[in-house]
Amino acid sequence: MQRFINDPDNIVDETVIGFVKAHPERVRQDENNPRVVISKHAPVKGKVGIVTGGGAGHEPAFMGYIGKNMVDAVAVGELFSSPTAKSFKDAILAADGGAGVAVLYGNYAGDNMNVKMAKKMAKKDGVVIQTVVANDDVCSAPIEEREKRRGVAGEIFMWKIGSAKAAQGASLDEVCQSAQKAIDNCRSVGVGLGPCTLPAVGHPNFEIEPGTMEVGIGHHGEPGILVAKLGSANDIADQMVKIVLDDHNLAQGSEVVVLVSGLGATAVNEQYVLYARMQEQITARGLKIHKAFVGNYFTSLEMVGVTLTILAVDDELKQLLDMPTDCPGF
Amino acid sequence: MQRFINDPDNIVDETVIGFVKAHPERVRQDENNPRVVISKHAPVKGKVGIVTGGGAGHEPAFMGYIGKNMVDAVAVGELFSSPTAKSFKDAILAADGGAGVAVLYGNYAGDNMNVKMAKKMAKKDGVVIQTVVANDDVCSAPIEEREKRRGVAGEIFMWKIGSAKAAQGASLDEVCQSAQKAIDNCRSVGVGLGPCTLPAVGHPNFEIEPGTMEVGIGHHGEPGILVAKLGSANDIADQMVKIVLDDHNLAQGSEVVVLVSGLGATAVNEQYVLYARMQEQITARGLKIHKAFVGNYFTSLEMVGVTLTILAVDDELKQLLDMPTDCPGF
Amino acid sequence: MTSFKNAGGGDIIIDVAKIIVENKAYLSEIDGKIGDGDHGVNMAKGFGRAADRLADSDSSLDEAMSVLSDILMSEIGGSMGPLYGMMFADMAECIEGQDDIDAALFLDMLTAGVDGVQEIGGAKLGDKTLLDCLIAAKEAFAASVENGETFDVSLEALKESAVVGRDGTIDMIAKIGRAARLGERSRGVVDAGATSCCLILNILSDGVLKRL
Amino acid sequence: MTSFKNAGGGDIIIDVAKIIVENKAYLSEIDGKIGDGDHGVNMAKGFGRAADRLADSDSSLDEAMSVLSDILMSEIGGSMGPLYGMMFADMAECIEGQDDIDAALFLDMLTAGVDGVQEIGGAKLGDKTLLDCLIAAKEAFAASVENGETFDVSLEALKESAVVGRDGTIDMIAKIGRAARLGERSRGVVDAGATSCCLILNILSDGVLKRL
Ligand SMILES: Nc1ncnc2c1ncn2[C@@H]1O[C@H](COP(=O)(O)OP(=O)(O)O)[C@@H](O)[C@H]1O
Ligand SMILES: Nc1ncnc2c1ncn2[C@@H]1O[C@H](COP(=O)(O)OP(=O)(O)O)[C@@H](O)[C@H]1O
Ligand SMILES: [Mg+2]
Ligand SMILES: [Mg+2]
Ligand SMILES: [Mg+2]
Ligand SMILES: [Mg+2]
Repeated sequence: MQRFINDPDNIVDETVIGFVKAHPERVRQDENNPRVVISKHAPVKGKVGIVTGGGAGHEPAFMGYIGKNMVDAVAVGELFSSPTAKSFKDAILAADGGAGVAVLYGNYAGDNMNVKMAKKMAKKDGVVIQTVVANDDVCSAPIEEREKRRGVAGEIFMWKIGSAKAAQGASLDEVCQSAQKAIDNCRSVGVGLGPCTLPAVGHPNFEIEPGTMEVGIGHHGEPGILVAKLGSANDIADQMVKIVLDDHNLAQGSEVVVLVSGLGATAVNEQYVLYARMQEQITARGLKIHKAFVGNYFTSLEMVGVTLTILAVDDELKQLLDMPTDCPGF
Repeated sequence: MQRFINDPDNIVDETVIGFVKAHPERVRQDENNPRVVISKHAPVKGKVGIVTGGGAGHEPAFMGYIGKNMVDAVAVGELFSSPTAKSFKDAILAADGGAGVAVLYGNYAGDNMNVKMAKKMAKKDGVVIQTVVANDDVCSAPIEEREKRRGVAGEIFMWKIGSAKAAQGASLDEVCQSAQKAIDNCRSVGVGLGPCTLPAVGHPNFEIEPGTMEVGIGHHGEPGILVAKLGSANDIADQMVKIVLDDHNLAQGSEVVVLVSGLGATAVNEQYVLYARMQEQITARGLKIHKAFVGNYFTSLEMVGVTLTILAVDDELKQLLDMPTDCPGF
Repeated sequence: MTSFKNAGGGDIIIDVAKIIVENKAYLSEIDGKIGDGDHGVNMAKGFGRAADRLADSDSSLDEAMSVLSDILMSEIGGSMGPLYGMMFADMAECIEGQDDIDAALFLDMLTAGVDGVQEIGGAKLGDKTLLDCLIAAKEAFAASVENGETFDVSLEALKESAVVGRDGTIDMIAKIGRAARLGERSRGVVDAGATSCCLILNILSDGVLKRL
Repeated sequence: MTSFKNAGGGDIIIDVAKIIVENKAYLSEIDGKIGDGDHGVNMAKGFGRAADRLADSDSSLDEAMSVLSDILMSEIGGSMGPLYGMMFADMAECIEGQDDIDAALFLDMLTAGVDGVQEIGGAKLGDKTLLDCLIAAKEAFAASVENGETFDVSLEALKESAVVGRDGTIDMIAKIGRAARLGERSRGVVDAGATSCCLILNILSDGVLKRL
């Protein structure tokens, strides 16, 4: 493995330490739980706390979205593996400013179970908790079973919008409604061109034959809906936009926010090449792009691939999305 | 090649189009020269214009550093190849607000020649021009021949500081003095673990044997000073800090700003693993870290590797560096 | 003997943990076929730590299971933290304070384990999970005890059925977890969790057999 | 004949351009050994565009060299834009307005080319660049003309010396450009620019020879 690693078993601990050392003006590590990273500003008395968490290896997600008007505390799991119930609980306690805590996380079995247990634990401490579960990954289940879909890069919008709402002084109910609206308005798709390797395993845990691509790939290499011949950037962009928008079913003239994220080992210029075409296709469908993000926002170790996320926005979501933030991820 | 490309010969044009489409609130393309990208705010009357440019493939550099209180116009070359003299000239004309233009670029033969010709051309149009040439890459020449060293990620600090100075209303002389001070105070080193491929060439143009690393690698794969056995992340971090700081020779208690940039295909978490150790080593040498940046700030297509840049700061540089900006790269 | 001592039974959990650590690469490899390839890593980390913490502790079986459960729940996370965490927590709770564990109590313990896993995970028989091994083993043990067989004979039945339950996952389509989205593509591969569960049940049974 | 017509000489530049395009992969490959592997790509882009733009234009030699130079300088960039751009610009300027080009004028043209490259690039003989080919070729041509040889015999000398000049870069250590930092590691490989320059000079000479 041509990688920068020490002991594969310590990668996550070292990542968190490096992150906290790099951003000391924004974050701190929980004193008693090294797997909980907390905003320097948290808890804010009277503000709804925003918590998220998930497996590591998606940097800058999840920690990178801690900051002003953003997430208050993050629970960090092993690579591609849910944080412990205890870490979720500690994050909840750290974020609690007395107005309740919104746990905004992604729909993975491990996260679901650990958050469920954490909720039980934190309730004993008197914290009021609500959860919103991201399920923006179109190819992970048919639309009729949307509740089974996984959460991917759309989580960033869910955090941004939920956090901005909380910063405005909204109640826990209101925060969760806005976060829910954000994720309901979100659709994502991933395309993989090359696998990633968990350092402790030492070889890729899935294969993508040279000359092919995995359409609908998940954030951990979960197989997609189709293994196709590797197309041109334009072909791929067309397919991704089609998958997302066919599922989205937006009215002509709708406004959208677009996020293209590299998965870790895709050159940034290729992401812009894709965006050039996606923008054409999206506007050709009668949609108006309010804002776009292109870069490594939510990665999967050193996977070669990209995700496309399209969020439909109304005035409320636009305003929340445009609220200034200061976090390492943006 | 498992890449997102259409025609390899059009990659740069498509990258620029995608970039301008993604950031329409910040940048526009020169009407007559598609290889010149200009800030929406430029030219600002009475402000010194800030221009840079270089080969493509380093995204978000160079275009990504256009914005408020940042660069005004950028000339874009082919992949890893200097922009034309004409593009540098057009960027200069676009950035000129009547107070002169500072061209802050990197020390590569092609850029030197093209900027030289552009200066001649733009002078005919009555623009006053000064240049500052970045030469922060320690391993590209011994300290006695600093003028031969290449510019790498330290350019970002040169732009930031020069641009902030210009935004404060400083004169062309003052802007160039501050930019020069920034780059004089900068040292960088790169380590490569895997090569990158120019799509038009189709195979890597240099080799890094598995199990080895290239210490001192350049931004285009220029060979370094040493091909060594691939070390642990900590070993590599130690070597990089040593190379940079042995050359830097800073007094105990000096304040520094640290930038770790992935070269395109290095997982973000590995960059934080490196930073965790670098921070220890830097502070162990009696230096104080004012600020740190970790991420894909200045890439080399899909090279596996990182660069470390250490900038020594005084009060002036700190203040200029901390001036808020809004550009896609940060 | 018709029962074994709870006291000192912690060594059985140390043996279980060792087997899991030994099978780290194998468990990850099968998880990689239709999952994300980390099952062995996750399991070895948790069970390995438990083995370290239990070494020379001379704990009872329930104490050891509690230690293992705590480590899984508070240090491992993933799916295994809650699933095996709850399984061992509920099994420990069932035998806590008991000096001797006979077949009836052992069956109660297994049943508590199954319930714990189902309560937190919501999966059922046939979903291609560790439950397909765990439930098959428990049912076989229950049937054997009901048939009047001795504890040790029933444990052999348990072990055999654990293997059968594990192998039964090969022909299943995953209905839950990461592999669920694969549909037909998930058929033909043994489930990783069922494989680790089969290891656990076999070593656990062997440990009891040695003590009967 | 002792001279050739400037008029219609543009076809020679088209032939030069074609050879460069044909050698795209090869030129990149040698550049890759100690440079960044793009010399063929850069060259083929510029020279290919020139060939397209000159096709059926029936330009004179100086007009064609000006078109090529403009494309290199305003569309190609890199090092080749300024270096070959200046070379062809200065050579074109030298013969502009002349109907017939004899050996003396041809020598002036070569000299202007050398000066153009040196003025913009600042390299000198022995730095392992295209100048090592260009200067060797020019000097050989000058010496031959001085010795009273005919234009065509002198052109053969030029061609031979271009090859010798090119191959002479193999044993050199790069002193300028990307490869300069390599020191000893740059020895043993032919210089990419010298290789393209050798192609250019050979096809240019062949074109003139056909017209003498
Ligand atoms: N809801 C569930 N109930 C029971 N077992 C489950 C459930 N979800 C997953 N599993 C088991 O977990 C195993 C995967 O474990 P592991 O790879 O460690 O976790 P993850 O799937 O989070 O990567 C599967 O093979 C399956 O047996
Ligand atoms: N200053 C110079 N003067 C003359 N030739 C030069 C100079 N610098 C570089 N060269 C030539 O340029 C060639 C490399 O060209 P190319 O690969 O197209 O550009 P780059 O080095 O910018 O990638 C070298 O092989 C060398 O012959
Ligand atoms: Mg996992
Ligand atoms: Mg080049
Ligand atoms: Mg797994
Ligand atoms: Mg080159």
